[in-house]
Amino acid sequence: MNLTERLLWADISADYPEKPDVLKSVRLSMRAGEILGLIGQSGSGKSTVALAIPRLLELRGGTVRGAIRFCGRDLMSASSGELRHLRGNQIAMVLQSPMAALNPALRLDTQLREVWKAHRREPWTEGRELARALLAHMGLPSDKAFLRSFPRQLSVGQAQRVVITMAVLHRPKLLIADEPTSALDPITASEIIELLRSLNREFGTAILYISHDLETVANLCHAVAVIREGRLVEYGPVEHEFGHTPEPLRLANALLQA
Amino acid sequence: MRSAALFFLVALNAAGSGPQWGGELRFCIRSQPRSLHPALADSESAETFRYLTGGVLIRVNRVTQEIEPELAASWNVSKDGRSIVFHLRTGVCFSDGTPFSADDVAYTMQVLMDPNLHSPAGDSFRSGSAPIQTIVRDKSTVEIRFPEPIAGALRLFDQVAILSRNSPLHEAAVLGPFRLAELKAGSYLQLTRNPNYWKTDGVRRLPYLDAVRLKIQQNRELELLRFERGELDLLSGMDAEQFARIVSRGKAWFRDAGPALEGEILWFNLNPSAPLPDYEKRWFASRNFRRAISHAIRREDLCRVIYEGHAQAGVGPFSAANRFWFNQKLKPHAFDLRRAQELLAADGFRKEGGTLRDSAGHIVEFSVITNSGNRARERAAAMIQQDLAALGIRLNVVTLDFPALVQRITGTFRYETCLLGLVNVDLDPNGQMNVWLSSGAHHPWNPNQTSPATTWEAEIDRLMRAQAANMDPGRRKTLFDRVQEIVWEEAPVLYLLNMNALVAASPALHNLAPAVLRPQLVWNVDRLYLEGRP
Amino acid sequence: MRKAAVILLAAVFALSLLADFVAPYSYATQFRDAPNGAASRSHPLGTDALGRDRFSRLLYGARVSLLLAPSAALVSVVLALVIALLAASSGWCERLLLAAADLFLSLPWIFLLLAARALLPLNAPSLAAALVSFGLLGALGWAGPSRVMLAALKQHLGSDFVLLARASGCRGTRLALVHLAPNLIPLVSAQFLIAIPAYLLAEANLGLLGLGVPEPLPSWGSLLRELESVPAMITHPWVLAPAVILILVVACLYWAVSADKHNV
Amino acid sequence: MNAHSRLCPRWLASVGKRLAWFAAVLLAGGILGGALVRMAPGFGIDERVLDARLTNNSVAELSKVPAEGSNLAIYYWHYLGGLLRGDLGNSISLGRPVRALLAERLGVSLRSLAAGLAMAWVLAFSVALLLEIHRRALWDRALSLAAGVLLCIPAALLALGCLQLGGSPALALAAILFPRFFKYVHSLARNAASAPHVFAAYAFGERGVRIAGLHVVAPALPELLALAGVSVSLAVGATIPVEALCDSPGVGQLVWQAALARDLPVIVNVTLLVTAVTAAANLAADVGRTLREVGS
Repeated sequence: MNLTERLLWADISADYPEKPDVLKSVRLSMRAGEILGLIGQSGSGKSTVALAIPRLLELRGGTVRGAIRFCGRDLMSASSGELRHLRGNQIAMVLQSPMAALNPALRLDTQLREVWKAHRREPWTEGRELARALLAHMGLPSDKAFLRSFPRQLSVGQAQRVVITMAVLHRPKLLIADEPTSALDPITASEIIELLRSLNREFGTAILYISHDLETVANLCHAVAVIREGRLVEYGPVEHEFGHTPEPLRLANALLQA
Repeated sequence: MRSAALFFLVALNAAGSGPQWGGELRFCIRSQPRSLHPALADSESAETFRYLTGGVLIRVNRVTQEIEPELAASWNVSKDGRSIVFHLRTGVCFSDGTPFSADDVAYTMQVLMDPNLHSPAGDSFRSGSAPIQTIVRDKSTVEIRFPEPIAGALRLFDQVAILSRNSPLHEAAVLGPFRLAELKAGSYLQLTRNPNYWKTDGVRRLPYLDAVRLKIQQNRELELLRFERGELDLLSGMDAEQFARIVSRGKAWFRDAGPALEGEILWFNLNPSAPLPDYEKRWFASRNFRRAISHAIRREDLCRVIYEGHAQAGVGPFSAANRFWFNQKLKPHAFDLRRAQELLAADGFRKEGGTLRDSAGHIVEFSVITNSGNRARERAAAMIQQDLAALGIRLNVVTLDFPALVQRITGTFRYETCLLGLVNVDLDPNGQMNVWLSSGAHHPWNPNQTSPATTWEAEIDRLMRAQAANMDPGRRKTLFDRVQEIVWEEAPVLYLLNMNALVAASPALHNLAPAVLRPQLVWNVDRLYLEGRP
Repeated sequence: MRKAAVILLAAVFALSLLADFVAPYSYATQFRDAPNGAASRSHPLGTDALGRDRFSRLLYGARVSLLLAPSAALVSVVLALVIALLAASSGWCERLLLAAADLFLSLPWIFLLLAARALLPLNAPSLAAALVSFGLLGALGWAGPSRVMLAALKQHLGSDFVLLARASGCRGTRLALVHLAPNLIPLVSAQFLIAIPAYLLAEANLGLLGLGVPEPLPSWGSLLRELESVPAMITHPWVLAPAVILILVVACLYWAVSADKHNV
Repeated sequence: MNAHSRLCPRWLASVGKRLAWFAAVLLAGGILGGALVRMAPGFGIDERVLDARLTNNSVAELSKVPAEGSNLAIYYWHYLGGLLRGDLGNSISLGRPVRALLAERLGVSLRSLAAGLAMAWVLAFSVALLLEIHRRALWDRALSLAAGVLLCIPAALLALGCLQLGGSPALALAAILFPRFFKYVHSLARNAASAPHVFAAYAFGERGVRIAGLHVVAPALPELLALAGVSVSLAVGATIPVEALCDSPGVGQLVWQAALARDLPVIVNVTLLVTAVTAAANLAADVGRTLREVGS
């Protein structure tokens, strides 16, 4: 197999101080522009995978073992400075609860500026234009008043769009979306899914989509991985998974009994 | 002159070439003087300040304890002891240049005797009801007339700093070696040389030192620390622990100058109106009981354990430091447990199962109050507690803060016995009239009596009045010796010990002649000099 | 770690209780031939300025301190609880409590302590005198815990289970006894436990200022007065023993309490 | 935005009410402080009566209870009248205007207070923040332990220790205050830093220092305001014993001496001052809390 064409190749084991072996050699591989769905029950280790890839797990007190290669670079041996440059720039994340992910004390403008300043030397005026365009693309108002508002003045759906805007501001190669719709009502959720699909289509962003919602995964993803108690139990393209057998049922089975 | 001879000797003792001019002497005083007015000096720190800045007519030499001329070149005391004529030095000026004359002495006496001022120095002149007269004979002669003869009045002028009648600076114009330059509240008093000080070393005007800085420092530990760091030049009134530390370091000059006038005493509350049970009053009223307590106290242990030997067992109101007035025939009450038990048995006390009971069966238990915060005193109380336990007496130690203690001993009389320090400013027994007369406010065990409660107090009253009216020192000594004997015999106050004057100084300081009288190290401040410090 | 703390506390407590058997001498016996003695076989921690055995004094002192601090803590917590309950009963009372708490933190209470001591009979046993002043100290310490308890009470009063109780027609006193009291117990006990080391420290501070337990009765605070001179510390390191024990015990108490809080 | 405009008048009303309470507490503080001094044993006693040189007349004169103490209510009424004119009365034991005494010493106290507070704050703050940025478990434990041990040392002992090391009262204050601040700031920083938005900021690759400033400190500002208020009153309370122990010529030492001399006017003034600071600190804490509630 040619490793260079891979965007991400990982073999991850992870531990928490009081809970060792949360992940037991979970192997994932993603191509550029691919959407991979990661499915599992609560507590199966899905979120740990999401945190382990950009090496953020250490911030939550965990440790990662194994190998993570991203665009040919070894993330396990990368310095903290290199990792910082990667995060938000090449690998971005969208977290579960959009309200909590925004700083309650800062205006949206400031928060977007901070994300811009993290990786660019250009003045924020330039970044602001880009951000406004993106906000408009997300279906949000992009006027000054909106930028001057505080997170508490947004709805949850708006907040998630802002978070996604922040995540794609630097056109990352990989977007890790950890249950981005679980806090949303069904209508908003489907809007967000559409948004992710359009990002994938227009910017070629690869997405690691983590969820326990089978239908969405089947709908959105090119490939799917199923994780249970820290082990990978199923892994393959969606065509394969859903092509031959009565689709969602088989997957659900895999989830429940494996 | 005798003083000059003494200074000459001291100067010979000092190493090195000759005295150096200039430099700043630094030492600590305990508190900021309540008032800098010389007539109102009421604490050791205020008196030190007055000593350094004030000019006096006569000075009691702190080493020889003799009277020496200062601003008064000579004087005559009339035969009847009612008048003193001072012949003043001429050509002397106050620090601001105002000339000094007999008018200033008259003015000083007038201020001092102001009945509303309540000056301690002024009060010690007050013997009768009639006022003191000051008569200016001419510019350099002044006569002081007393309504009735008071022996030892001359010595009192050692505490009278002369004020200027005419100077616009009022009491800030001084005649002493230094004048106040700056006062930083709670922090220090900065003194600089008085440019017009009248004494010379033969050529130049004294003092040798340019300045004195009096740091206000209550904490003795800090004072010691500063001394060790070289921020201070001298220490006096140290306790034994601090002295041992200085000695062990071996870097500073130090001396145990021998027993000072200060001492520790314990007295019984003999006030008949005190709110105490009658049987307790009967114990304290019994001479046998008081003497028994005294004989049960191991004074030697107190001196050895608490003061590491730098103290002497107490005998009476004056220690041996007071060369003239101390009664040489008296010895401290000896530790003698058997004698104590006999004395108690004579009064019907008996020991039952380790506790002493009086003839009516009351358990003998009483308290001693003392001020909190004085470690040596608290230790002494604890030691006496153990000593009395040998007689079966239970002594409770109660420490109170000072105002509460004073209230009990002067106002409410709600105490049984009291352990306190004794400070003597004056060497003459006349300074203690208020202590020994039964009508005195300072009669410790039973103040302000309308008529003497006991025959021995009546006898003390008679003796004290007789010695005060007599002008013959030898006769006065005989009378006061008898007072000391009565107090020794009756033991209303137990004299426990007298502390030694422990002093230390920087090796750079010369001409030191430590005295046991205050101010112990700086009494000859105009002759002190510092070597090798500009 | 927590176990170690508890074991140490238990050991100190047991030793202080058994002081009569463990201590080689009485706390007041003066060996006047050996004042300021070095540590030796007969005096494991040396002797103090009066020749009293420091080890024995440390043991008896522990007993005094470990009696005084919890009694003061108990007084303060009980008082705080009563005041907090009163304050929770009406808004007016609550404002009064908060104002009083502000006041209590700034008044010169030292005078009250002095007055209390002056009112005691002169021949009152020294332990009784100390108990009275520490009881008073505890009574003055209600303000802090009371604020905490009031906050918790208000939270409980606004909670669903109280609403439910009210909805089922529960009366005020019943509400307080049946529904609120059990919820307050862990809080009150935590406040009590946290107050003990605080009063141990208060006793030490008072002792260092010379306002503590009267002589010759030892307490940790009065033993600390030996530390007023540094050279003693350098040449006689064993004078540090009371300070070390005090700090250890306070640390263990804090440790045990904070670990306890985590468990709750 | 809407919420703000509705809050304003209510805010004003509550501020007015609070100020009224503040004044009432202050007045009560003065009279209670005065009553405590008046009741204390030894009130009206002048130590000078022990001077054996004084005549019976002088002793009797000095033993009179000072006019201030004869009727506390009247004294207090006159005092309040004087206070409005800026006259703080005269010290009994020092015989000088309290205003002059305070003016002489306030500078020293404020300097040590400010220096001690600043030292404690800066140290507590920077240590807590550095621990949050670097997250080394060992360091965390070591520093928490050190601060914990400091917390277990009696304050008077700390002051004595600083004194022996030749330290200033400021150093002693810092040593007393630091562990208390650190404990609070550390847990505050811990909570603030574990907030999801901080995590998100890390995920966006923002720099550690900027995260600390904008995402950790900024949201905690109301709490820090509350802590600042409490810390000032804590520091003021600690200054009196520290200055008394360190023999520093500040207000604390003055109060200590005044307490020993039962100096009613000095004590009443300082009680008022301390009450004002304490009440203001609690007010600040309340405002901080309100801000946080409005904020979230």
